[in-house]
Amino acid sequence: MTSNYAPDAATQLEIYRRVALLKANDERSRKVIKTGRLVMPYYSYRGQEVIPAATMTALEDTDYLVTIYRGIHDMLAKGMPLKDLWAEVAGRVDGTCKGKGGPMHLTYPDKGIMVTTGIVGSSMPIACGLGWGSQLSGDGRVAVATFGDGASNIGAFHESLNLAAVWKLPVIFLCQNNLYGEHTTYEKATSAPRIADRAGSYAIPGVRVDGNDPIEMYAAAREAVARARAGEGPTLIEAMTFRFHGHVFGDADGYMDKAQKAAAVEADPVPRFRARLIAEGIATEEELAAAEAEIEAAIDEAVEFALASPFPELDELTRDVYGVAA
Amino acid sequence: MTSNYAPDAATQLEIYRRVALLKANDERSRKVIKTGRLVMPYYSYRGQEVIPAATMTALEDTDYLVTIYRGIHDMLAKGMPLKDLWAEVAGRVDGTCKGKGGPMHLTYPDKGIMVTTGIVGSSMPIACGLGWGSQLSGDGRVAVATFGDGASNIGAFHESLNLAAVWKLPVIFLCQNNLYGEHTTYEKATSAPRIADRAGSYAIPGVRVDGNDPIEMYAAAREAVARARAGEGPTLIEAMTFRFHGHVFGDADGYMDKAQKAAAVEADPVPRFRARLIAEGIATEEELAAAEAEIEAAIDEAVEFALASPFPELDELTRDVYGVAA
Amino acid sequence: MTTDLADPPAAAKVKPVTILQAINAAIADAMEADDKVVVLGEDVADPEEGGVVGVTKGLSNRFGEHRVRSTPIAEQAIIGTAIGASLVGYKPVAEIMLMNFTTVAMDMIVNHAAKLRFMSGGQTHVPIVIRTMTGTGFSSGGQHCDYLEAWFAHTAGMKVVAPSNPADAYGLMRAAIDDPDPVLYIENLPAYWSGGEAAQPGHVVPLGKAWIAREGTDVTIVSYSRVLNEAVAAADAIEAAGFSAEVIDLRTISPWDRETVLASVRKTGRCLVTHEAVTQFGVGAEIAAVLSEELFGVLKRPVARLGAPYAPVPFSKPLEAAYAPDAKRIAEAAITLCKQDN
Amino acid sequence: MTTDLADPPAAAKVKPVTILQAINAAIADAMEADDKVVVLGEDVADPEEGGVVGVTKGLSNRFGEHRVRSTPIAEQAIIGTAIGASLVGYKPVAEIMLMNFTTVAMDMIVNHAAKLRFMSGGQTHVPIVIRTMTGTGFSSGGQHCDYLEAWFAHTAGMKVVAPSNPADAYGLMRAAIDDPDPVLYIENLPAYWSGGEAAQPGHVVPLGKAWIAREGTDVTIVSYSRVLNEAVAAADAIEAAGFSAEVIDLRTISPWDRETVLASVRKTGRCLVTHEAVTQFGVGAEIAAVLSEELFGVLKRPVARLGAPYAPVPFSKPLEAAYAPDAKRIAEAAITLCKQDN
Ligand SMILES: Cc1ncc(C[n+]2csc(CCOP(=O)(O)OP(=O)(O)O)c2C)c(N)n1
Ligand SMILES: Cc1ncc(C[n+]2csc(CCOP(=O)(O)OP(=O)(O)O)c2C)c(N)n1
Ligand SMILES: [Mg+2]
Ligand SMILES: [Mg+2]
Repeated sequence: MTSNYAPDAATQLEIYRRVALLKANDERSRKVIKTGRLVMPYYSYRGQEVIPAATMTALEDTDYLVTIYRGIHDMLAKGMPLKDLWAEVAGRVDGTCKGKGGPMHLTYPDKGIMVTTGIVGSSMPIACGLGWGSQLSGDGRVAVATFGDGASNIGAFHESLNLAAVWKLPVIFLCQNNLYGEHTTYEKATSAPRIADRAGSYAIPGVRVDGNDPIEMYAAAREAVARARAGEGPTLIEAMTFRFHGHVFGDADGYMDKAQKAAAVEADPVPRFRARLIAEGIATEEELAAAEAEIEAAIDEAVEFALASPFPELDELTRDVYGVAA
Repeated sequence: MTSNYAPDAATQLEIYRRVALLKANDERSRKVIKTGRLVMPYYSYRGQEVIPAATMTALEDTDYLVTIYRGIHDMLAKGMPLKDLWAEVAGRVDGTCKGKGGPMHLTYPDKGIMVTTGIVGSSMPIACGLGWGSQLSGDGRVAVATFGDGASNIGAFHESLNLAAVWKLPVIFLCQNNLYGEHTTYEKATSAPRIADRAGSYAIPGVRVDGNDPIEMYAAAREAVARARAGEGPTLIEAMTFRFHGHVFGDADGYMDKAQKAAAVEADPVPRFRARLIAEGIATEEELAAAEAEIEAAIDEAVEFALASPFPELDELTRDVYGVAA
Repeated sequence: MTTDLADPPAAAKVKPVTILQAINAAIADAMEADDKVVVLGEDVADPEEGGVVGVTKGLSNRFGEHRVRSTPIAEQAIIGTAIGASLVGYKPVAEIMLMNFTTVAMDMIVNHAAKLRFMSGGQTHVPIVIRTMTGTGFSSGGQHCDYLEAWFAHTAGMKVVAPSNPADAYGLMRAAIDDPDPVLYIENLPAYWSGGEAAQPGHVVPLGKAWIAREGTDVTIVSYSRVLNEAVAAADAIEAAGFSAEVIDLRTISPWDRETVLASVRKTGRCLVTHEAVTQFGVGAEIAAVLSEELFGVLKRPVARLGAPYAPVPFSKPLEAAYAPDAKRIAEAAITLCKQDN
Repeated sequence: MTTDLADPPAAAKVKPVTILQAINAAIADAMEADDKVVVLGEDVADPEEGGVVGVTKGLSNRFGEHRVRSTPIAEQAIIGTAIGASLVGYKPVAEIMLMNFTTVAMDMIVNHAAKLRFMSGGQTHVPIVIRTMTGTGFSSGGQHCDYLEAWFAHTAGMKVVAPSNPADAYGLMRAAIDDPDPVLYIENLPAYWSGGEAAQPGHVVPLGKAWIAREGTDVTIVSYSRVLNEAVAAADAIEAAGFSAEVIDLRTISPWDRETVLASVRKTGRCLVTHEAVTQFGVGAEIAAVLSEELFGVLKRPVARLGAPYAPVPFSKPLEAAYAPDAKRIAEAAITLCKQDN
């Protein structure tokens, strides 16, 4: 599809850098939680890295993101600094939200990361408002709302896509279809063969792509961004992927189809992408290994920084509930 | 379409009898309100009579209806007795709800009229439950949820159609598309050229029919009923129509397109239907006039009955809030 | 802008208008003063007649449909859209037509608008106004008249206001739009056409400040919204019975003006809280709890509460008329309170 | 069925179980006894592991997936479906996974489930149970831990229960399923694995009946849900400080057992109400308002309230730990109350 938006070599490398960061960060998170050094509800995104890595590479820093509990990959790809992230999920004052938001409510406006929600579907109405803001000011910014396949069955999805379509808002609705909503399979919850087809209900473009393919994913994102910036309105992208782990850390995932899961893990998009970059001569093994080592070091540093940061004082309990009236 | 469900002469006459009842009742309602003998928020359905008259003729008494504030036509077509209706909208003890529900909350379980809601979209989730009840008990009953075009943009629509589709519930989603939601036009609120097409989001049949054509409307309803009873799941019907008056009694309808309205009134489906019945020899002018006179007499009687009925005692204020625990 | 702190609305009056006109003027003046103020909701623009009862009439003709925008019937999207725009510098005034319809937008209001400042550690905030109308009196039955302010007052991060007269309607709207946090602004439908003197343009009634609608010495009546006017009317009957009622208009329900109320009840020793919401678990409970604690030993009689019965709003006229407190029942309750022994 | 009125749960105990197991057993026994009892909600069936924490585990294997049905993520549809089925003779037990998600189903709960009996003039009624879990303690942050029971208690037509131990969890669930009206059944997530003796099969705890979890003479502590157990634990520290606390478990929040609470406070003269919800406009306000009125002149000290601060739930561990009342803070508040002059 849409090969006029195919990423060039440099862009592919940039996408890979983000993919590698996301994967390493997920692995480290699970490790640190397992050792008990961190306590938090953790929604692993392992297997879904390519989607935000490619999509956010197609955006500017000034574009907006509204993401969900399973959204650390989205935020890292959008530019959330590792230290701010880790200190936040450790509940420390140096966290981006001073430790008060936690892993489900990270915010980092400097990179357009405006809201992270724990409520299924609720990323979408807010993204409409960010898009409306762009439309009002004419600043060309695009808002991306990410959400899961399960979220495509809740009312907020419908209201948001319709409103964004009628108002021609610069919003990208990015569905990360990992085939499960908590313990329920896609088929058991969703009466549409393809979520992308639901775009038809709003007369907007809807495209299903292989979210694990960086080229296809990037092209779809670029096209949606172009449409949005041109004032042509929203796009629904359904990015097919798979969640390698249970819904939440600690979930034994007994409800997942073993063969399906094994096949998905076997087809892990990250090493596949890596191997292709080398095979195609876009990068050498050494270059990638060096980039990965840098990432590990940055994560090391962030984890240590986070765990050394103090917890907030108790007066934070009632601070930031209200501002002061103008 | 689907001519195997075309209504025979007797059925057409029955549909006309209901159409005439609905029209006469709307005209009387507006007259009685205008004289000040009744005070109530009244949502005229003049122009939309054929939809419920044909649909309810395709149902059994035991089938269920969930309707909305603009739903007196639906209820009368489903069999709500005139006296129970009029006494209710007059707020009297002999009303079907003892005067406590009023015109937006009429209920008459004997004819399957289970809920009338004043909240846009909320007829649909409840109809799913009635359908689930039928499915659980295997009694073959079908549940019809009626709603407007504006309601097709609210979350409850989406959640209900998806759930009904996944569960294959015997529910008919009957959208009465009168081209306005309060003061807002269809186009300004709804980003789908046809609401019927939204059925595609749920992989269920969606059909747009001329809701003012009794033959087409009846056939579509019969087909949906057959599907539902056969366990094949829900159908979305978009019945095109027009609202001859403003949203609510007293609304000056300045926001309505004058030419569009004049054309719709000119094409009034009721005299058109009547003339055709005579032209095709299905009924004589005298027969129809006699039926209409009977209807007027029945309405006379109901109005007098209602206005002679006492208001409820004040102890009704706190009665029916709870039952007694089993 | 002028700011009259605890002054009665009279201080700001210039000419008679209705509450509806006052709200319209306040939004218009705010839009004129700040082009970040935008309006959205069902039917709010002029092609749709500026709202079902015309509260926003003329605004889109004057400021453009990009700033005054009619929406689909989709309350979650309406509030979500307001929230999003507010995060990037706009000051949306969103309409949820009737208060009962807030029920379909509670997630956006409670989990998001009210919490984003806190959850982001103060990085973001949500300066939106949610206008909504309600109230018995128009025979609308069970799903169109509820007063649900207690829910929002129980929600940290929200503010809740409910004007009783045109000048306050103006001044509270200006304050609500200026406020950096989400404010629920409650309008009483049957009272839209109540007249009163208008506020001077720019008049601001600070949030959290009550005013003493009538001074008195024997009993304090605390109320807000339409019922406040019933309480004022009741004061005459109370006076006729030989007692002097002080009537306080809370104006802001959350945060409520404890200082003004405490000072009054400290003086009178008796208090009746009255509102249109059901009594149980209503706003009156919080006020009674606080007064009972703060004025323990000072109160001559326990704080009395007069709200609606614990029931949905009935349709039938005589039942509806008996549902919400009126001047007669307020006077009776206050006189009973005054007659009881110390 | 056995029905122990004001008896403590101990009367019904036979063997130790967790609250989670007790709820599961109660639903299973009700389904066994009446084939009109059905279950729906996200992940509730066994292919989905019987709920995210397994509360409904085994039910679909035993009773079939037609009676125990996993739903899409669509809370309005879940409650609407429960309502519809209840209108035609079924007794649905619907799960709204977390209490904060009731915000997306408020219309169905408040405008429909709670009102249909009244608005239909008694022709229909809605015998559904809405199970929902909540509570701080698992580092879930601002959108997953709220206690919103005051909203539902403020809603005429709803009943609200919140068990604190396995036997009550069983008995209240049986009563809730038997009840002809909608009941919100609140489960505390971190307390699911708290042990206690099990109820005898068929044990019913009537709605509206509190029990005295511990007898005492100097101060009455009223609570429910998880915090009740903190109050019981606090009683030891209070005793160590030389005071005797009577601890009442409301069990049912609406309608609450005024008789039992009034009798206790009449005896002790002091009362502390404590719950995990924020204090302002919370359930404690209603109880304080009623006690202050009914026991005017009898109370030795004003009713004290101890809830969460007026703020969203914070993520950071030390903040979260300081958010909801615990045994230590309850003991301090009760001791302060006891030490104050009469
Ligand atoms: C309104 C609401 N209902 C239920 C939940 C509980 N819940 C959290 S995640 C989840 C599954 C969502 O699935 P999907 O949208 O596919 O996203 P994924 O987790 O797979 O990324 C559910 C049901 C919630 N957070 N919000
Ligand atoms: C949730 C909700 N939002 C808004 C309203 C106010 N309202 C009542 S009727 C209506 C228009 C509905 O239009 P449509 O669905 O087309 O039905 P029609 O009235 O044309 O039959 C609106 C917005 C409501 N009752 N409920
Ligand atoms: Mg998923
Ligand atoms: Mg319409």
